[in-house]
Amino acid sequence: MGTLTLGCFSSLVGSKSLDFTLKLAKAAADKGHKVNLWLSGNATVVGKNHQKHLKDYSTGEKPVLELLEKGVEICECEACALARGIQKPDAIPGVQWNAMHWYLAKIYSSDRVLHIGGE
Amino acid sequence: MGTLTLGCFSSLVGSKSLDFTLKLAKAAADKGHKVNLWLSGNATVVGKNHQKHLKDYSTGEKPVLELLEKGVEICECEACALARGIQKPDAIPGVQWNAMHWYLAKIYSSDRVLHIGGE
Amino acid sequence: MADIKCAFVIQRPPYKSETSTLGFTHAISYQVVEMLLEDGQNVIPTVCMVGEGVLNLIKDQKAMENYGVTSIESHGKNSLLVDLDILVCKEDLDGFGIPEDRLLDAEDMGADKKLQIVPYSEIQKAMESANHLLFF
Amino acid sequence: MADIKCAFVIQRPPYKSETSTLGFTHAISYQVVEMLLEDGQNVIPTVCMVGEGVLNLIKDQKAMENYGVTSIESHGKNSLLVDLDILVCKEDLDGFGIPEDRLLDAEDMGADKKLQIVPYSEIQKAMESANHLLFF
Amino acid sequence: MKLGVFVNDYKSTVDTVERLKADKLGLIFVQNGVYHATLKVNGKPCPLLDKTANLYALAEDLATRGLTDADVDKRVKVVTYSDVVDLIFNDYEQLAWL
Amino acid sequence: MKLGVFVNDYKSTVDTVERLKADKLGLIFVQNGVYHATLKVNGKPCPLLDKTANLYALAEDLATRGLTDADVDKRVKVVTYSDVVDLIFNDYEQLAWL
Repeated sequence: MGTLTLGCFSSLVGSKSLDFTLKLAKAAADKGHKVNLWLSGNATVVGKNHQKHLKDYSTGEKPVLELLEKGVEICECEACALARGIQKPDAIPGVQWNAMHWYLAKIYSSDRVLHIGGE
Repeated sequence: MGTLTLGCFSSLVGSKSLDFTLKLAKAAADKGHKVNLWLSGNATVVGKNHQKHLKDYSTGEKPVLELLEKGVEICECEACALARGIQKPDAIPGVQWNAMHWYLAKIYSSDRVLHIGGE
Repeated sequence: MADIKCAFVIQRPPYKSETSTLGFTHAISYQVVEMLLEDGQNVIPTVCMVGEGVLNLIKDQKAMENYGVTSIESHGKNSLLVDLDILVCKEDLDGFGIPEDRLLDAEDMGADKKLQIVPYSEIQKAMESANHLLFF
Repeated sequence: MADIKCAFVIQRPPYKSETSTLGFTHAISYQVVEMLLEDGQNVIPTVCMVGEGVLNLIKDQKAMENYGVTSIESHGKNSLLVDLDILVCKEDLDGFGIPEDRLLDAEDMGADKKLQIVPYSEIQKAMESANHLLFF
Repeated sequence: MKLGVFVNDYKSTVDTVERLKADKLGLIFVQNGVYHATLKVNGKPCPLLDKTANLYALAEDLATRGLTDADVDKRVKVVTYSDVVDLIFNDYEQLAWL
Repeated sequence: MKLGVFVNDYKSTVDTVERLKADKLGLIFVQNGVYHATLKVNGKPCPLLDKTANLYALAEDLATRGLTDADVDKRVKVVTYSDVVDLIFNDYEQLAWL
């Protein structure tokens, strides 16, 4: 079993890159791999609580809670979240808030890194 | 003097399309034109209160308040906001919430329409 | 007062950004715009599919099954159901090798409207006759 | 334990999305990563600018004046100041006709490092010798 | 039609702009669209500049990218936001963002 | 290097992929990248398919777009998320998202 670190910058709604990231994280965790997930840029919206799941829109809250239960470590960029008006009390419990070096530190001990950059 | 209706889907941070929209709205209002602004998709984040203005990031709250003061009508797509975890109490006071027909109704009586679509 | 005509030009592929979905949903909302207008006033969108935008119309999209979201196909079908004109660029379909029988229709929903596959010159005309253009 | 090398490949133009800024800021954070690692462990990014990514390096960017945000130039300068290697693809600069004297440096901040303009083959080598690739 | 097109990106928009026709066509280069007005690729200016005589580039977006008036192709007029508002109301009836 | 490239978009990624070299190169078509594996443009399959023999397309992203296995170029293997995890750990050491 290996360690996979995923980074994602893509926004929650519209782009399916964040959906891809969450699904890949789940598939890897289900196979017994250790998974770390770094959310930066527009992706930080996925860590917000109270997302209303309307049929026209992707939602992140449910899959994020599932991943946390499977032991996936999830951290979002604090500055990116604050800049979008998301504050600590809005965060999904269990999602870490930290700066970018968290991501690099996870990369250090990873077998594989998939960085899903900008749009 | 004419009426300009602007629609924007672009996200607040990163893309400068929303900055462009807000600046153009201001320039038109400053010249005495009537301006309407419709925010949909990722642009709805601009209508959220408590945006922290960090130097690395665009911010929408201040220019939105300025536009409201100049009499610009601003409305955001309710469904798009809810899907992003933004709820009514999070809205900047004075920003309307409505559905897409608000935009079409404003278009009806506009001399010019500039629709700034997806990324 | 006369109708105001708008050309909604959808030019981007599906599911990469939200824009094609929003193109259809904004067009469909013409149905209720009268709530905010005076008697006799109306806004009439014509939807034009060009470039990679034609890829939005391929039928049997399994977006709900795979991503839990309404497919763009459904939005296209709903657009036909509310009697919107949807013009599809023939040259772009041909370029991608997409035959007409791969495209959505809304017969199962009882829609009378069908997609209208037309040369680009017809789409140009629709844009010229519109009061406003909205590119998605 | 050995250093882990990462190639940060910045390939998109500035100010259209956040991605080039985030590329630089993520690279710069290598400076403090030791806080979260054991003694002797480190992560060393090499920043590679290719394609439209080279446009991020043009100097005298007035982003703060016009948009109230830190310029990407500043992030590039800060990257030099913290001794990151920034490799710039010569073929892409030449293709766009951008001479070296139009590019940023961080001499005014006292940086020793300069941009390293290299053929694409050198960037390929940097990618090959990296443990991980991150495309921005 | 009198069509003002806001060209806001560099690579992806050329195809659509190429096939637009209008009695009066204006191209307003904003955001990364300003590279069309400034960069020569392998020595050649952008073919979009041959499409019409009505070419504009937004000053703020040039400056933000470290570009100066000297970089701008001579056929393109550098404009402010205020100028853009006047173009919108006085010169073009339909507008497109591409 | 053993490089797995996730090609996630249709138009914009070809240039960068074209010049990547690797001892072992895999192209994994996801999201709108799956059009590279399925569409012929003016009758010609995408040139990226000539770049390596290791070609994969994500089943869910094909189905989401109304595409079937019959649409996929014969050189491309249709894979699940679970297969992608195995490709990542067993076949490629470095990964890129383009």
